[in-house]
Amino acid sequence: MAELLWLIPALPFAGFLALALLGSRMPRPLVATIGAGTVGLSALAAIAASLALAGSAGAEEGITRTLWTWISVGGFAPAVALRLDALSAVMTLVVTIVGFLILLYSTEFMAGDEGYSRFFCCMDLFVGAMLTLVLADDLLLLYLGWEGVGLSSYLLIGFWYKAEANVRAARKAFIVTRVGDTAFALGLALIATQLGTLRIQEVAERAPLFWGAGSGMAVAAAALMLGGALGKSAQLPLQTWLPDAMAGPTPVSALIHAATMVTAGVYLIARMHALFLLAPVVMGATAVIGAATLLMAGLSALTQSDLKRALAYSTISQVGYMFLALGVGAWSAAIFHFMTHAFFKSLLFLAAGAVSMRLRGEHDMFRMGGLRRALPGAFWAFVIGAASLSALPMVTAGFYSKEMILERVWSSPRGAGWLWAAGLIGALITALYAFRMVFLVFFGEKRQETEGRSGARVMFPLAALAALSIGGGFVPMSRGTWEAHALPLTLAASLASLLGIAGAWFLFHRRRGMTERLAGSPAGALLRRFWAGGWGFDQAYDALLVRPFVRLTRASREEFADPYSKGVARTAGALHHLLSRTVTGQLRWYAMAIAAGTILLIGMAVFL
Amino acid sequence: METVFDISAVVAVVATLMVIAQSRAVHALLYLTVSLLAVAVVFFTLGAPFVAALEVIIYAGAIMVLFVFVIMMLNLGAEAARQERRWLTPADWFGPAILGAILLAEMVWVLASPQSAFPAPAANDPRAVGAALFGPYVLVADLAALVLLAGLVGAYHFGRRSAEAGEGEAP
Amino acid sequence: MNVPFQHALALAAALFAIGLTGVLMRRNIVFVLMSVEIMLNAAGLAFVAAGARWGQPDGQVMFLFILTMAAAEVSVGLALVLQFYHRFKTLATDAAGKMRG
Amino acid sequence: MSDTARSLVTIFAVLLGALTLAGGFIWVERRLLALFQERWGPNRLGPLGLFQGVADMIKIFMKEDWVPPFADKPVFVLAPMLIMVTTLASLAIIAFAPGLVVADLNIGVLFFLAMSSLGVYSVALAGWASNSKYALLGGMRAVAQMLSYEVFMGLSLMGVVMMAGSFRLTDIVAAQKSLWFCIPQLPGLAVFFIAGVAETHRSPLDLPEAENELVAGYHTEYSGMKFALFLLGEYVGMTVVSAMIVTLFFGGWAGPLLPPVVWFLVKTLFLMCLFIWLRASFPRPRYDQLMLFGWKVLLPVSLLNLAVTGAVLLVRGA
Repeated sequence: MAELLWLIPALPFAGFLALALLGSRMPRPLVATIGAGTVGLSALAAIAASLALAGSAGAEEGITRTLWTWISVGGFAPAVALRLDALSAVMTLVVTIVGFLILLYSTEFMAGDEGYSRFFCCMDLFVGAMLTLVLADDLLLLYLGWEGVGLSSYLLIGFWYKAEANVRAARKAFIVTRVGDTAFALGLALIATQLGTLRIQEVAERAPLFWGAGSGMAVAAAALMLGGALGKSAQLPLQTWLPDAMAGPTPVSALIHAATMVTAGVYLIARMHALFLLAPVVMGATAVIGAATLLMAGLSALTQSDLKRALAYSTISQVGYMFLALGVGAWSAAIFHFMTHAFFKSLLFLAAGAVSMRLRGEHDMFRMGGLRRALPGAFWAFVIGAASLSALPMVTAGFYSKEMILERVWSSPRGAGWLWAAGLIGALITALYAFRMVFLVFFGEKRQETEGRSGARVMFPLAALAALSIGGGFVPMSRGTWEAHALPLTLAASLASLLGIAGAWFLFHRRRGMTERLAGSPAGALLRRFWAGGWGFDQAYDALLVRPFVRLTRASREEFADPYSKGVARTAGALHHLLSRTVTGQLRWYAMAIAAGTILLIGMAVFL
Repeated sequence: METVFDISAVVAVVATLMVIAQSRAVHALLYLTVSLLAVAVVFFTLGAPFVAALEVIIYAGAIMVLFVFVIMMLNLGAEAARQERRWLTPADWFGPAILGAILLAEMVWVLASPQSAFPAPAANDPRAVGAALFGPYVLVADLAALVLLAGLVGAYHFGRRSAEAGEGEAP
Repeated sequence: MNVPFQHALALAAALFAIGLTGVLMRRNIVFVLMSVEIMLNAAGLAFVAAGARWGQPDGQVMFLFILTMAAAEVSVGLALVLQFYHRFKTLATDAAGKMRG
Repeated sequence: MSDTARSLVTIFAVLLGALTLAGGFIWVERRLLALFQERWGPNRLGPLGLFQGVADMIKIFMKEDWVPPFADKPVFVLAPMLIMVTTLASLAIIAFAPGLVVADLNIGVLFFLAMSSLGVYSVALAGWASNSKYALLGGMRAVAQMLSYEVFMGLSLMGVVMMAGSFRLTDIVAAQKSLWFCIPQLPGLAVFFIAGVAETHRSPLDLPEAENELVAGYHTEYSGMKFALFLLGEYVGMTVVSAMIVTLFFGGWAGPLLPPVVWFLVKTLFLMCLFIWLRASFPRPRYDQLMLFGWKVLLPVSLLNLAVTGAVLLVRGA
């Protein structure tokens, strides 16, 4: 099976190619079969490969397969190599299985759309690129996948490109992540020139030898990597693109902007942890950024009226948890949370999609309500997802992963009490906004009638993801979290979660009027607007970066370079006028000139 | 053989001079054909009968006939010849003649400079030429075929355009 | 078969010079084309003479290539002449100066 | 010195023979045509009307040799001479019998092609120099027709040349000792024969002089001796083409019992009668049909023939 590792990314790419070339001529069932089927096959291949890895002797080492070498220049030979180890196996499994479920869901969700084959085409491209990113053993190949997911994310955010806002959102996502990507590319260049290799294993081996702990180079390389991760994972200060990215279809949000792509930054840092261990400053920064992001985004999520935007802020917040974990060196906790988050967040998105599908594309939570009886399937799926998100103790996967992070933040030598406190407050806020959504959407009085019924292709992925959101916490990775000294911490986390849920019940169901009055008061309204608008980052960037830049380009358009360029043009013009005298249009003169010149040259050759 | 060479060389030079001095295109063409035939004889005396035959078949027999054809199509009459005579003023031909004379002088000067003794030239039978053409020169032969194709396409294109223009002008 | 090499080359030189003079002094395109043919033929003669001088077939091969080139050149050139005459109603090369721009 | 004398004698014999044959053949043609068309033909002068040709000759000599005032005089005079020169020059390389050949050139086939390509000038210049529209149209047709068919003529011969491995006609005859080339080179023979008819602009491919459209084509303005030269040139040309076919495809002088010259003449005469038969049997095609037939049928056929011959020779040689 290890020999066929290349099949895992190749299958979605094959699907992409087939759909890109012939998709517009295929019947829709065939498009759906190819689009979802290739990813399904890829999932099977991933499962087989992971089983083979688990059963093999060198499970710790992982399997590496070099397919071919890009170029070979002076000892620098970036290779197309795939690597399957515990980390990439988890990522691969999540990407392919969740991806398959979401694509299955999409076959029904997108059924009425004219860009049906284009959608599956881009989704397959995304899955292929993501798998390339995950399986890459070489940072250059990883970067290729990195840009590939960026591209397909751009294409899918702007999927409904006829509305200008969607296109603008796509462009924003592309440009903002580009800031991070540039940092990443610079980091790659730094590593390649300093260490002479981009193979991840070799980088991990050489970095400690070449650079001392805390040395400037290591800090610079790690900081640049972190920059890339921040952009892709929508962390402070590059988080502004993700809420707008909800302009894309809901399955896109579920797959790309919740489950997989936004966690690429987490994966990158976990992959390069050897490098980050050499830069404690960057580790600290990662933790602080994670903590700040999770609090800030959580408060934003609390005030959103758009269901998908609320989920987007929730995603930023949850990825903030992962960064917090990474920042204190809890790699496996971060990846564990990534996995459970992929399950419950895509479940939430898909359930939200199922709701809005039945409400003719409605996304505003304040226009929903009382859907509990009308949409029982979506309701239960959403409740399970929200429970997992808010880490309902003992029964949900989210509890185990979040509890593990909080425990590590407390106990890790790099951790600190105040980081733990931030995480705990975050957990409270998380539970609050998660069940705020539940109560707003499914309880209270009914505002709109539903229409139609969701089919099996929608309900099965919901059921499967719900099962994973509950059972995903019992994977072998969670072993060892139950230690005696951690009991108080566990109790605290459980308490925070339960308190949040109860608060949500009180504020948004029982005493909803009071909450609305509170929000309506001048101070409350101001705060609410501030939070809902994403803490004013968009405005700040616009004022600090975009507008000065536009002014600068306007100013430089006519001033600086012109005298030089115009001077060149004027000189050329003058010479042209001089030479154009010889252009008489008379063939004989030209021939005469050529002949005279030739004769002169021959004469010089003969007589000199 | 040397006598034959000398005679045909003189014929060639005189005929060629007549070509550029003629005012009637057809007469010039006839002189040019004579010149080519004389050069063919020169080839023969140089021991290259194959090339001599080709000179007659292709140069004199095909390329020059094309000229005849075009002149017939243009149907230039006596008026054209008179105009040609008007164009051929001494001022017009004096400069070029000087240039040509200088060129000739230079080349003869080079030829007259002392050279090593010559071996007797060996005759090249067509077989050797063919072997060389399709042996070491096969790529160039293919290129020549391409050039011919390009010429064919080009001639067809220009000819057709003129036909279309003629149709357009007719009404 | 012992024609002096220089004589053949001198003949080629003479023909070439005459052809060059023709190109320069004639205004009629047809004559210019004919003069070009003279020059090409002179070059071919030089090749054949050199080939005979060294007893190599290469000179004749080169002549064949000149022949093909001349054929292609004449076919395109004459097609252009016809086109030219249709457009300008004259064969004077100077009329081509009107084509600028 | 005896060599020179011998060639002089040969030249004289060939010239005399060919001219007599061509002149006499005019009578044969008229009689044969009459036979094909169920009428008598010339039968009054001499036995079987044999002296008719002589009488025509005398009449043509006596006619006024008139040059139209609008014609380009030197070219007008030159044109009929050219056809005689080129066709008679072609006779020089034809081997009538072992030893009976004026010039046994090592590029004999090419010489024949060269002369036939120079023959175009005669027709073209006659058409141009006459300065009248029928003549000009006839001349232009002749140029296009002959230039095109020259290509197939040359290509169709190359198969024979490849099989014989020589351009020399005596070598080619010798190479047919066991098998005449008309069997393996049948496509070449067919193409060469058709191209030969077109080259000599004999009916049915006599479009340059198609009398119903162009009066008399390129020789509309000609009369007297000059017209006779054209006429004679056509018949000599026919003789040369027939002799070439005999040499290249029908084993030349080879034949049992009879002396070689006789065999050669018999074969040539037979082929010339074939020319007349063609004239009596086929209608004249349209001009575009002629050109299309040439470029779309004869050219591919001759190229294919060449390729197949080359391949066979290569395989057999290997």
